[in-house]
Amino acid sequence: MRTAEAFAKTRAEGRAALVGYLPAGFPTLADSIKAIDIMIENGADIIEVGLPYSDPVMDGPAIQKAADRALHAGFRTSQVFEVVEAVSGRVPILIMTYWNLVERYGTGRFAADFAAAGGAGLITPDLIPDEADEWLAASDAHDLDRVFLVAPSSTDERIASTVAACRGFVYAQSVMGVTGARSATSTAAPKLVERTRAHTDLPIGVGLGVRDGDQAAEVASYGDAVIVGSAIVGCYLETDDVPSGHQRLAELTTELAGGVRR
Amino acid sequence: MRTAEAFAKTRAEGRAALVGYLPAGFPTLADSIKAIDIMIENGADIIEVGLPYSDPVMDGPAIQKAADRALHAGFRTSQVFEVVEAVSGRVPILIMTYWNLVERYGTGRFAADFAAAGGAGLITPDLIPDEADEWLAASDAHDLDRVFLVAPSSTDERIASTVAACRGFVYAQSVMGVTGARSATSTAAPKLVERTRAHTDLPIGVGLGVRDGDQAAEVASYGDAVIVGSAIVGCYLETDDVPSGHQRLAELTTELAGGVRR
Amino acid sequence: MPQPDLTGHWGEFGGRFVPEALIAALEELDIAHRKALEDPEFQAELAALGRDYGNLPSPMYRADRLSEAAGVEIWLKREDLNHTGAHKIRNVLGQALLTKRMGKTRVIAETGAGQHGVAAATAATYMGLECTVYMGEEDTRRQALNVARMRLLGAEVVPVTTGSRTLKDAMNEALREWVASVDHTHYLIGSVGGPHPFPMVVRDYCRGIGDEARAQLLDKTGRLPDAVAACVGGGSNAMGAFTAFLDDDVKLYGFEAGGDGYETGRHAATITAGEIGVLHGARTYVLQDEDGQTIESHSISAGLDYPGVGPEHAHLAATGRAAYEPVTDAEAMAALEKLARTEGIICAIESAHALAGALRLAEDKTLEPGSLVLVNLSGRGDKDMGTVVDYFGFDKGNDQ
Amino acid sequence: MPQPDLTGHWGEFGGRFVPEALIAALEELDIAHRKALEDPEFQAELAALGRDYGNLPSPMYRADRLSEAAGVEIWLKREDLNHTGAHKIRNVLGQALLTKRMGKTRVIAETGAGQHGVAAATAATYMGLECTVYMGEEDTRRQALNVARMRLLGAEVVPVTTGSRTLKDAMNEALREWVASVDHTHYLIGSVGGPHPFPMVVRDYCRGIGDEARAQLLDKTGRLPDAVAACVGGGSNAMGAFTAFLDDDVKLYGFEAGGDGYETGRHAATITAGEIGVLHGARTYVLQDEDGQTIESHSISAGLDYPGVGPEHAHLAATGRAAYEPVTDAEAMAALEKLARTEGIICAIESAHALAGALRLAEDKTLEPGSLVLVNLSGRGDKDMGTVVDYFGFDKGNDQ
Ligand SMILES: Cc1ncc(COP(=O)(O)O)c(C=O)c1O
Ligand SMILES: Cc1ncc(COP(=O)(O)O)c(C=O)c1O
Repeated sequence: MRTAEAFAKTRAEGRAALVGYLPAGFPTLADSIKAIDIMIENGADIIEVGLPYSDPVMDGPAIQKAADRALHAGFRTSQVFEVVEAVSGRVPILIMTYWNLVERYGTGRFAADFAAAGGAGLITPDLIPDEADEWLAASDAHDLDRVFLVAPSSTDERIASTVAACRGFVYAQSVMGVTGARSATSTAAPKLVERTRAHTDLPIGVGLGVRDGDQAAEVASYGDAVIVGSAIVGCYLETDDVPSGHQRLAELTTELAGGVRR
Repeated sequence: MRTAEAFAKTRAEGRAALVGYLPAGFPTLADSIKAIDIMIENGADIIEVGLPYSDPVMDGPAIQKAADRALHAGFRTSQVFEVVEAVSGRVPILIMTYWNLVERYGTGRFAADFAAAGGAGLITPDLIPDEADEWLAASDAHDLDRVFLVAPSSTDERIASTVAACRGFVYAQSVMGVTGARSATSTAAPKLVERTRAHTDLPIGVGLGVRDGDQAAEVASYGDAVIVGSAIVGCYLETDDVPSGHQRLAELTTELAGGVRR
Repeated sequence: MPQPDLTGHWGEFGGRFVPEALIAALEELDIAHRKALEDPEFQAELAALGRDYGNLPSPMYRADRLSEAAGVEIWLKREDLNHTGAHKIRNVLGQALLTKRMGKTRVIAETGAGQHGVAAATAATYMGLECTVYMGEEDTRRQALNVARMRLLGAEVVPVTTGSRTLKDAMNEALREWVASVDHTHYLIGSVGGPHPFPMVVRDYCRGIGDEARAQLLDKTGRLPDAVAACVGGGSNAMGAFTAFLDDDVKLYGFEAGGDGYETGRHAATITAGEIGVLHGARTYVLQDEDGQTIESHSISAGLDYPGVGPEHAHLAATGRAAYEPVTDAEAMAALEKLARTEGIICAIESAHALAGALRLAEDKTLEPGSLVLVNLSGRGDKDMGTVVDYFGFDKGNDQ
Repeated sequence: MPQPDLTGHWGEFGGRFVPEALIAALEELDIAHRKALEDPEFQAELAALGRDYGNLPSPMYRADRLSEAAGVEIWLKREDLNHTGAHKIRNVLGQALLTKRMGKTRVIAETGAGQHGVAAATAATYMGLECTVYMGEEDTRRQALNVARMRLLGAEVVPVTTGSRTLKDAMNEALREWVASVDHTHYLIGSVGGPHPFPMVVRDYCRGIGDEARAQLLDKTGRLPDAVAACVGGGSNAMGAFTAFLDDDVKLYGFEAGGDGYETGRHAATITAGEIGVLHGARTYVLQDEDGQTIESHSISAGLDYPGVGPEHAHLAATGRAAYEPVTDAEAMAALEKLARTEGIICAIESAHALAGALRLAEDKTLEPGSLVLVNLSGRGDKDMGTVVDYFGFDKGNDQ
């Protein structure tokens, strides 16, 4: 499914979309598929599949640990497509990835395999449009969405040029900090969203260390999508018992889905 | 007894004198007296009583160790006079001492107490006549012998001025090295003695790491006195059993006394 | 001065592969740096600082005994005599002064063995800046004395417990932390890596090595060297040594850490054995597996033990302007010993790689006999004596 | 240049209290040294060596932050930046060159913590001389890294197992060994102690410290300092700093190691607490008991941990030309930390005594506010980091 379809639906419902993030291969390959299914079943509108990387400079401790575990268990890039293929169809599946893994796989080949698996697009935390010529071409060739980031420190000029390169939605990194960093009531986030809207009609997703329904509701009041990662990963980090992790994830997703619907 | 008397006797006997060295307070205060008695009884013509010092730069390992032991047992400078007093009368008793101990005791006071105890004179390994004004005066005042050293490296000029300051005998440090250093057949020693004789009629004592009768006999062939230290100290270093040390010392002295009489 | 293009590329290398959140700070830094370069007052202040505090220029020394044995004329650029004991003082003084100019009050730094951390803490203290140093937890244990040094200098040392807990993870952590503090904090990076403009900034502050050496050699010998040799970890001392000679007919050699040997896979020979990729914000050569996951590097020299390399080096290698070769642990330690025994200089193990490489070039006649070789002695060996003791077994009894 | 009399006495101090066997060598040394002093070729060679190899002259550095806190103007003579990290390189280069001039092929040296041993081994290697270093067995254990340094430099290190197995015993052993090898061996003594002419020789090679400082201060400030401060172990760096100012209206301060405190008896404050005696060949102040047996000294600083002192210092003290005061371990360590935190310089613990003393003079207003104080920073602190870690507890967890 294309990202735009999901947003068309949530816009029609007059609410924000819930975006759930999980690294492929975590807690295991099979269970990452299972977990994504759980998120979809419990109200996630869009899925971000993380591609575990050895040097994730945008991620906080929770996601670092999850990626580390997947890599230690032998996770390979090609397996991300198995995950995508297994979960695609119902909601848009995007991959969140550090750039070296794509470049190494071959940007064109990656785009082709990803598209073939039913993927919707890439979120690229360490790739700015200025460096993205190859990806712009490959994503056009394979009709994939490309989600670049904007940040509170971005100039209006940069916001304009970044959103111009985006397709699907825009990722507003609304806290100056890594994933999982939390700021109870952010004034930066709504402001960034507002500044970004001045330059685009694309939906704007906001990641802000959201952990519960209330926070999801708050973010949903100004963002088009509420992106949740560390809290989801946390369901499996605090326990070795995967089924109970699945249980917690189902509950969390339900709560978050309620939040974006308030 | 005066040193000159001892040499008068040995010269009359046509032989060299045997000079035995032991640090006061080693192996114990009482036993150092006993050991000196043993040496005198077994043929030593002159006794050198060592005054243990913390930094004996002229001494090799054996004598260092002996002095160390005496100091660790609490040896005090004033006790050297007890030893001298206890053993004096039969043969000349000289003290071999590093200069700081004398200066610290008071050069005049040292000379007075030493003379009162019946001592004959001082051997001063780290005092050259150039630095000895106070000692020259004190030794004159108390009629004590003063034995300075000459060495293979001394110029004729220095030998001349050194022997001129000596009284009793001259100490020929015939090996360039510390006490106990041995050189099987020294050509330096006879040469130094010969060079020294050109400047003095005083007897010339030779220290050369002598350990047995043969070596004593060899040194006696050109020196007026055979000075033995490390070998004597060794009698007590190799055993904790002092009586057996005394026994060895008696045997060693007898052998050495035989050597100078060959 | 050879510059990257306006977006920080040397050919296909360099660039900015970082979160958008950092772009503004990188732009600010780029502009501030370019302006500072052209500001005579800033340059004068930096020069005075280098002279009075850093002990610059470092001496240029003809190593006669070493030369005689090698059959080439070896000149050593004595960066080991700089304040804090390595070329690194150049970089940190420049960046710290720039930090003040930008109105920031704090610096953060990554460090492996602690050399850059100590240098950064030194410059920060001197300039009255707060300083936090990120250091792999593993490294804080191995290099406890450098941790103590940084603390003594008033810096906060944060042990990094993620990933392999070594330099590359410390760098990740510094980048993460920078995102959160970028408004008042400068990331005082330790080598010519990272996103644009860092490779340029660090090079510009280190290039005094080569500029001084060029002038000193001309003054002392009336000629330029035939070759310049430097070790390459991130590549700051090598870029510092090379830059002045880029337009000359002078061969440039970068020696990478060959570890146990290139063929064993246990090494840090990034250009020799790595492949093009993106690491820590720049496209460059990277030691990586088939998937692009970073591979841990290995070297007896902590300062060279890094799986990436500055992008300008990647460019010089790709264009053939400079040659990069691995030098094994064993070769480096032999050169370190040789230098100690011939010239009475105990250099850093990093620097011994440069010397070992130069000696090899002389021995295999890559350099004609009589050639004049400039070897950058990037640092002193005090920090390495523990490794030296272990390596040579100097703790095993009293005999040599 | 103030000279001792012809037999090496400064007033009642100095002289030659050594076995006659050494007198010839001391005479030879005396003559060779005096001739070398007047030989422009020798002087030129030594100057070139100092410049190209030793990194001399050392910089003169105004410590602004420190000065501001202290209320006096503190200038640091940066001997910590010399090759091998201390003023000691001056002495060893001079004596090693003199050794060659005398046609000798080998040097021996005593060392405590190993600093002089490393310097001596360095100079010997450089000059192609054999080198044997005597070091108390206790010290070889405590300072294993310096033992490794000496061995790396090709020197033989002989652990001394007599007496207290520390510096004074190493010195005894060196003197003993010298008697046996004096024809081809020079005793490269480490400080301004020992029999004449050593105190003069070592002073003459170290006096560059003060000569340079005097010229540098005149150049930079147009005036002489009000006071000069140096630490005093044997006294070489202090004599080196003082000599140029002896005839000036400049106060001279020598700071001795006060250890746990003068009153505890655990210290190395030889001039303050010692009495006149003879040790290691010279009449001087000595820490000694009632009988004249040498007392073991105590200091956190290995380089100051010596129960004697150079005779010229004894003379300067007795005549009142210089003042000598003890500085405790605690005062020195506080000054070391202060210097690190204000100026980003980690100095040797020895040198921290000089700084602590100067700061005290400023604090108690012995020096008028605004006075110009020259502090000789005799060495760098790399060698002391183990002690620093223990002292400040930097190994106890991660917080400061
Ligand atoms: C003395 C020395 N040389 C070289 C290096 C390597 O760094 P670079 O390649 O950036 O010069 C280091 C790093 O710690 C170092 O300490
Ligand atoms: C740095 C430093 N300063 C001072 C000293 C003390 O020696 P002196 O009093 O001879 O200068 C030493 C001795 O090791 C030293 O290493």
